[in-house]
Amino acid sequence: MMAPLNAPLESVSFAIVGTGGAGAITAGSILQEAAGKVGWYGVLVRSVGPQIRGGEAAALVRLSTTPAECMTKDFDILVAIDWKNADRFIGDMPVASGGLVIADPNAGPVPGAITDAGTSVENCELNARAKDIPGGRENMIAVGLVAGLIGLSIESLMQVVTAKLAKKGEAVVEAGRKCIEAGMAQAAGYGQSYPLKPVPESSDKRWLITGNEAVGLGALRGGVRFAAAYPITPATEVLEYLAPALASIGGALVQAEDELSSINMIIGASYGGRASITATSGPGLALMMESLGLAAAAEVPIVVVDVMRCGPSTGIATKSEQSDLNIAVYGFHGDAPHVVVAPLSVADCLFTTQWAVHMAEALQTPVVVLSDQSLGQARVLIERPANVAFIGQRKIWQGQADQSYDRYALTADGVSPMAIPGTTGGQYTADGLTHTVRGTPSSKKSDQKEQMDKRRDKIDQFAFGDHWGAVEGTGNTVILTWGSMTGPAREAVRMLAREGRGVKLVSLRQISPFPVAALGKALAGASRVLVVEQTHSGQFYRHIRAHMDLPPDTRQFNREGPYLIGPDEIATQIRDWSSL
Amino acid sequence: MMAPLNAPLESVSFAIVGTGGAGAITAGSILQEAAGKVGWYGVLVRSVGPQIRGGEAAALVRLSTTPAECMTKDFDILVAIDWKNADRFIGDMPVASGGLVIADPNAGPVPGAITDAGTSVENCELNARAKDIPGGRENMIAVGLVAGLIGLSIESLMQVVTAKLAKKGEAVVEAGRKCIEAGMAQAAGYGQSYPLKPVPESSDKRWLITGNEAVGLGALRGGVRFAAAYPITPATEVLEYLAPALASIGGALVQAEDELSSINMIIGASYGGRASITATSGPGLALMMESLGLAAAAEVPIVVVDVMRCGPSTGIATKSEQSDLNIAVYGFHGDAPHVVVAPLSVADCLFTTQWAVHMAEALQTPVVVLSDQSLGQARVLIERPANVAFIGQRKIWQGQADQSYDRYALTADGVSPMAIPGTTGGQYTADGLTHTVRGTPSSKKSDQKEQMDKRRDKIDQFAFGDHWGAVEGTGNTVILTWGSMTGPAREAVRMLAREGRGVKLVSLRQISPFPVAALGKALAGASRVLVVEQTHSGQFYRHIRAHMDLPPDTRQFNREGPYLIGPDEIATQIRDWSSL
Amino acid sequence: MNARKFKAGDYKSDINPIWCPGCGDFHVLMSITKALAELGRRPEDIAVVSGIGCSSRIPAYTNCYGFHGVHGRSLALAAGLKVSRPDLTVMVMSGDGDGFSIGGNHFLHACRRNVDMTYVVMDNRVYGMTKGQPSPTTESDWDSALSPGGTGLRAFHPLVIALASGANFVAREFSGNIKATTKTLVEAVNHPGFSFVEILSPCVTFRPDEKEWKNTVHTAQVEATDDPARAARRIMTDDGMNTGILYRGRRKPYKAHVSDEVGDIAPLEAAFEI
Amino acid sequence: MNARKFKAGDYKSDINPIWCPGCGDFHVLMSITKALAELGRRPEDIAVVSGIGCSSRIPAYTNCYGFHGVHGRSLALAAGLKVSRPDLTVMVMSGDGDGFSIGGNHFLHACRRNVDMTYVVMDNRVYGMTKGQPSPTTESDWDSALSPGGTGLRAFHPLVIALASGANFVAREFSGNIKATTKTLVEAVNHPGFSFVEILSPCVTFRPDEKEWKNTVHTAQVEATDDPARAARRIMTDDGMNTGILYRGRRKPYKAHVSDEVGDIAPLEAAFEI
Ligand SMILES: Cc1ncc(C[n+]2csc(CCOP(=O)(O)OP(=O)(O)O)c2C)c(N)n1
Ligand SMILES: Cc1ncc(C[n+]2csc(CCOP(=O)(O)OP(=O)(O)O)c2C)c(N)n1
Ligand code: SF4
Ligand code: SF4
Ligand SMILES: [Mg+2]
Ligand SMILES: [Mg+2]
Repeated sequence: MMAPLNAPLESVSFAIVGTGGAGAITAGSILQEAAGKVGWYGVLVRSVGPQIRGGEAAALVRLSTTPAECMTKDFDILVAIDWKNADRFIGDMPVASGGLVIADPNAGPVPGAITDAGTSVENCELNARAKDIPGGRENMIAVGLVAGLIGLSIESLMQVVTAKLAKKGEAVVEAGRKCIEAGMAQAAGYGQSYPLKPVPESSDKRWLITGNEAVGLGALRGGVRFAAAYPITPATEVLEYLAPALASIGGALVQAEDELSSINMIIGASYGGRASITATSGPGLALMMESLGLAAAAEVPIVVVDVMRCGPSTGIATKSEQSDLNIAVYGFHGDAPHVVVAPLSVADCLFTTQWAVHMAEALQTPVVVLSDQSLGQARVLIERPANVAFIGQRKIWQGQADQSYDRYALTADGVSPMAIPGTTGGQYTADGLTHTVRGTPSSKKSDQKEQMDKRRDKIDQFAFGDHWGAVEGTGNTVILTWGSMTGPAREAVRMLAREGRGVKLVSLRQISPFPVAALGKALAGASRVLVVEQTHSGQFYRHIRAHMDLPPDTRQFNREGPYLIGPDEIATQIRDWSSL
Repeated sequence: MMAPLNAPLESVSFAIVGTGGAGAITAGSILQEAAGKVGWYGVLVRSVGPQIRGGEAAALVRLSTTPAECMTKDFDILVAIDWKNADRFIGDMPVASGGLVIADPNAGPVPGAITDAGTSVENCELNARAKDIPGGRENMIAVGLVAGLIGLSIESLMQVVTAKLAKKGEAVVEAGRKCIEAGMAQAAGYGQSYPLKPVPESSDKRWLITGNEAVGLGALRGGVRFAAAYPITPATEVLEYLAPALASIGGALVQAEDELSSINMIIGASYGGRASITATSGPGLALMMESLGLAAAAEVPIVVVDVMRCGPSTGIATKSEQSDLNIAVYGFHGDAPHVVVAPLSVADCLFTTQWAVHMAEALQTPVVVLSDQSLGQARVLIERPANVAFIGQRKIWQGQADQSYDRYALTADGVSPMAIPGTTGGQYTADGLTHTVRGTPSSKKSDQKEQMDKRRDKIDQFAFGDHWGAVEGTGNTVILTWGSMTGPAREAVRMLAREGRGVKLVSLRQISPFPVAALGKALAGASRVLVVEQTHSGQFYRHIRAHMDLPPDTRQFNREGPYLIGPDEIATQIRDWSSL
Repeated sequence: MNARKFKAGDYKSDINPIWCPGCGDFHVLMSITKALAELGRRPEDIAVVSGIGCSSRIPAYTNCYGFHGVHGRSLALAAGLKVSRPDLTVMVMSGDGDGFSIGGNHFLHACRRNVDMTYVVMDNRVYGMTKGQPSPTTESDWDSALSPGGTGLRAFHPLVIALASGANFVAREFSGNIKATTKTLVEAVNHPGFSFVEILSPCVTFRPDEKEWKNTVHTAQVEATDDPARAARRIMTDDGMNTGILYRGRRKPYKAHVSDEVGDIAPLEAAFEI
Repeated sequence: MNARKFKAGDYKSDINPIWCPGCGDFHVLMSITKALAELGRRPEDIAVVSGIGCSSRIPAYTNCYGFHGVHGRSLALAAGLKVSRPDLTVMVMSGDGDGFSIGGNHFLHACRRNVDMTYVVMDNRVYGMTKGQPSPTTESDWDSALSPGGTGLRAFHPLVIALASGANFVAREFSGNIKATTKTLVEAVNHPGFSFVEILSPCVTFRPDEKEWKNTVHTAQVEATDDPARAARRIMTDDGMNTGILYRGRRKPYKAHVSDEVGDIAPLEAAFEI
């Protein structure tokens, strides 16, 4: 993995660490945005301690010449503004053999945990250098250090810094420039550098977006006009994005008193004809389950985004897991057919959410989107996501005076035309009780059967197309995964390919209804399947088993959070297996 | 199935129908209780319309010479006090070919739906007969009619009637006797009778108990001292039973404002050292899921009884289904190991609940008991349930002054000694966040892993013994079912045995953790498996598949409510299969 | 749009209520349909939202759009509906269990949020649907299977809580007084913001004692005030049987609402460009 | 049992709070431990129950038994604990989001139920833990990402709701006034039934303006009353910065409780015999 010194790289990773308030994350953000200006791709992940403020904070950044959304196992460069509380998260950011640690010699010794391997250590008196410059700040020195090492131009950086600091006055901008230059100068003197390969200029501007923002924008593209909100980490940013965004297009977000309220608010708004959404995390989703069942039974389209975090219970709010698969698919009382989908990357949060809105509206059913903290709070440099034709469209009942209206009429595709309040002759009562085609409560055997069949069939018959998942590569050995684990699995497949091991990646976006036929086709001829997921109990594995047989030679690789399963770990599983 | 006239029967079924208020259910109850006095067994099920009061009502009773807890497919005798609204539920109670319908000729014509098959119809002017007797009531005439037809003595009936009506005065009791005698006299004149075989006298008194009461008593036997309640059909009777019962033994039931409160109340009480329980149905269980996860993560023993009804959403509150299997097993966010069990019969509600309390306490984990309406609201005649040794016993931390206390210490069996408030030196904070052995919130990888492993292992390693389920009969063809469907399946096996078809019954009481080894053993050698369950989607079938392979020749027989799957339907499945 | 002339019958559906003969809710249904006729909005422009309970069955008995949701959440559902469809008249119908027990939090916050809708609670001081358990408004000594000898709890005071939380219109009526109830409902709907009307509606089956209510209710002797503190004091000291409009507030209704014009999302997309 | 003599330090654990430097909650923790020392009960006979939020982290910072439950449900959990363990002193600690937003219904019903325990809400008029969204007590014009320009909603009035729902002791304090807060907490715990103490506790990070509170709070100039209507009127008209004990009620605490003696279930079994 170690690149020869000074040879241009395809990908570089660095971490900037410091006490909360030291500006490590700002530094990382500036570097990422500037990288986007010169056409690079990349991802930024924040790592913060449990303290609300003043705890440790780190920006973990990977930049690359081709789209990349997941971190590498270790870092080429680590800049420590200080080492306070560093022990708490230093395990998070191993420095690669051949990597470089830069620290302020006055901020105490470099922790032993880091200096082990073949890493070099360089000194930089960040604090003193910053003090040399009127208005100077350590984190801007760090920006310069990294920029120097990876070959990022001062112009690109100054574009970003100027935009960010302009309103603080020219002096502040100038101080920034001086700090960056000082850092660059210092970096030039080190024995190592990690230059990232330049990419050809392009007229397309990069987008800089987080997964949570992408969910929000996907919702808007899909036609969402109403949202209800109850804050919860790590989903709050979806709601905070949507609040002003919806207002700007003539929609609204309402802050609810709790999740019981927010889910019912969106059911009400959707009943009124507006495509509606909410976002939450595990504990909030649990509170929504009863009313999600109402939406299923009363056939009200809604989308609920669950940005998953470590469970069970309150768990670890700021870290990722995929362990809400079970509740999203099976957490309803009674049989309540619905749809569950999961974005395959940060950028895919947009597509998947838009698709979810489309399906909710088309099927008049609740759709759960399983994003997670690793997608939601990561910020990526991507190309503008393509427009897709999915715009939530309901089968609407157009009042006909001579015709009586059956809200839950049995139709060929199971979807019944829905009357929107205000439509003459369409009056009906939506009901969570077992009901007749008209909506009247019933305890008749035939009504229960017909309506349950209908609700199942409309979903089973839906044309999910090839959005059910992604298939990449070829080989008899298959890595089978879903949602956010697609990124690391894809990297693993690339790593293995470089070693001459052809491995196929099959990754599911459609979690429920389970895409039995499509997956069966994708797995045809597979002799070995490794099922990869970030859960403790293997929820995804059991979910697959419940619906289809896997080849006898199937293995599970699953692990709880808080550490993300990395590409190297997945690759190791395959290597170990192959060498048997 | 048709018994020769007048030959003593092993089992007889009858229905008494009438408008709510006509006393059909009282009549059925009197007959059942009197049957218990002469040593018969039997079950009574009430069927009522959607109206709160004044709607149609019917008592469906089956009496037999050996224990029987489930209805037969059709009825030998149907007595109609009147026919109001009868069309709404007449499909519920087909009269057997060879059966007898008795109706008041002045109450209108016998509905066509009934008189089809080889049924006879007899007239009885119930209303006029009752009017002949001062203080007479039609439903008591009906008691006499049935008693005469099945051979139940006036003495046994009068014991019951006297106890019931004594406080209303002797005249009322006498009127009752006269009505019964009039009914008996009338019945003597019919061309048919359905005498139930007498059983030898025994000194053991029968118990008359519903499933919901049996749950309550099982809880008390298991050591429960605290309950919290929010009413919901069909679970309310569990709570209404427990309220005075707990008070009488120095415990308490608190009525909560909602299910979010009731679940947390029992978590609090259990944290305080008292074995605690609540009962609810699907919608309430959905609301409890978040806090059930808390109990799992914070390792607080609690028992939640879910008396299942037809779903999804509000569904049909008064009818049965087994469709909360999914939410009970998989409805948690994050990975939250816990236990799910299901009683196999009305009487078994007692054992299973007691066992549940025992396991909750021993494992410091939530246990969900999946009863359902068909068990909870049925009333049976049984022998006194045997005492079992299960009395909730926690591993308690006995304060030791020189020792610091780790609430979540890692132990060999995964169960950590629990300090009860008041114990010196045992102070700790129970937490739903990922925590250290001490209970302190942590986001460390090792803490998340250790505590999750521990919570899984303590349950996986538990000695469930042979309470995991029941195996009856032999054969390569297996009916595999769970919970309340055991009764109908058992009847089906008996029917098939009479036809010379040997079928084995395997029935699961332990739903989660899934008893892979035990079930594997029970299924060894099975070539055909019919999986039977009262759900629309086949939740039980998928749950099995998720955990183990079934023989290739496996079929599903599942159906939603409101009609219970009957023994005959199950038998038909097997017959059809065999004749292929 | 309001050219049609309406009668109460235009707001009634042909579905037979499951209610017990004599249940107070029949009267409430009559008052509701009469009030709607008087308001003169087309049935299709009205939405009636409810939870679960005998009382909550009411939407399907009207000829309006209806939503019979889950237990206790009607106010939240209705808020979402009204905010996104400000053109509709939204009525929320609930019971004392649905509204004040499981639904208590939404009650507090609906009063505070002050969305322009009308909340009618059919208070029979019992859980009727589940066959007779004490509700928050039940007298502390009312004996029942679940609370033998009574709960011992102080009865919940809906009107005071409504005032303290910011409801903009507060009234109490008795189901048997159809004329007065109709009038109050009309005013409640017309009053901007969140209007709350408690209707004492006897449960003849589980609270036969409530048949007496027709003799004990009496009309409030004073005019409605616009001072919440004064209204609260008055209500806290009355006998709970005082009917009429007790408070008319002047708070501005909740402002956000969704319009039919869809804005352009291009500027939102551009914001992600660097 | 109370022979030991206690200092505040006996009630403090060695766990480092995650709170921001300067957070008002540090002061609340000090007042709590001082009050407990003054009450003189052994730490092991006290249980501190909370939900989720910065404020709700407090149990583990004490040396008492603690329960850090889920968001909004602390009062219910504590009621179960106290009813079944009447020998314990039960304190419930919450935040304005935890207690008044998601937990609002339990607040209403805890006041009504009047179980003998003490409820302390650390009110900073913001959701601190989730980084700065408006809570029910937030001023209507407070700008935030989730509610740009403010919610436009009337702030929730916890003390009035407590009174209207039946709390038996109602007080307001400021976290910075450690002596007064300690004294009030001692009285709250000693008062029978459900005691409610709102402590204004600044969130220096998301509400830096609240650092000013130390200058704006002032001690109530009148004695606590036992008339809820009077107390309500007074509180509704004060400026929200008035501290001290405002109401001392005389309602009898909730009665049911579990005893250590286990009764015989034989009679219960016999009841099923026919
Ligand atoms: C989540 C949930 N819990 C409990 C129930 C059971 N339930 C149905 S109606 C009801 C109480 C109804 O009381 P109220 O609102 O006063 O209506 P009423 O029947 O008296 O008109 C309850 C507890 C339910 N349907 N859902
Ligand atoms: C069911 C659920 N919803 C949302 C959250 C997220 N959450 C955690 S703390 C909090 C608000 C805390 O506010 P407050 O009670 O005022 O405490 P503070 O942090 O201000 O002290 C929220 C919304 C959660 N943990 N659980
Ligand atoms: S039970 Fe009571 S509230 Fe329900 S319909 Fe009958 S009388 Fe009305
Ligand atoms: S965010 Fe606010 S409430 Fe939370 S610890 Fe910091 S200052 Fe205190
Ligand atoms: Mg009621
Ligand atoms: Mg707060």
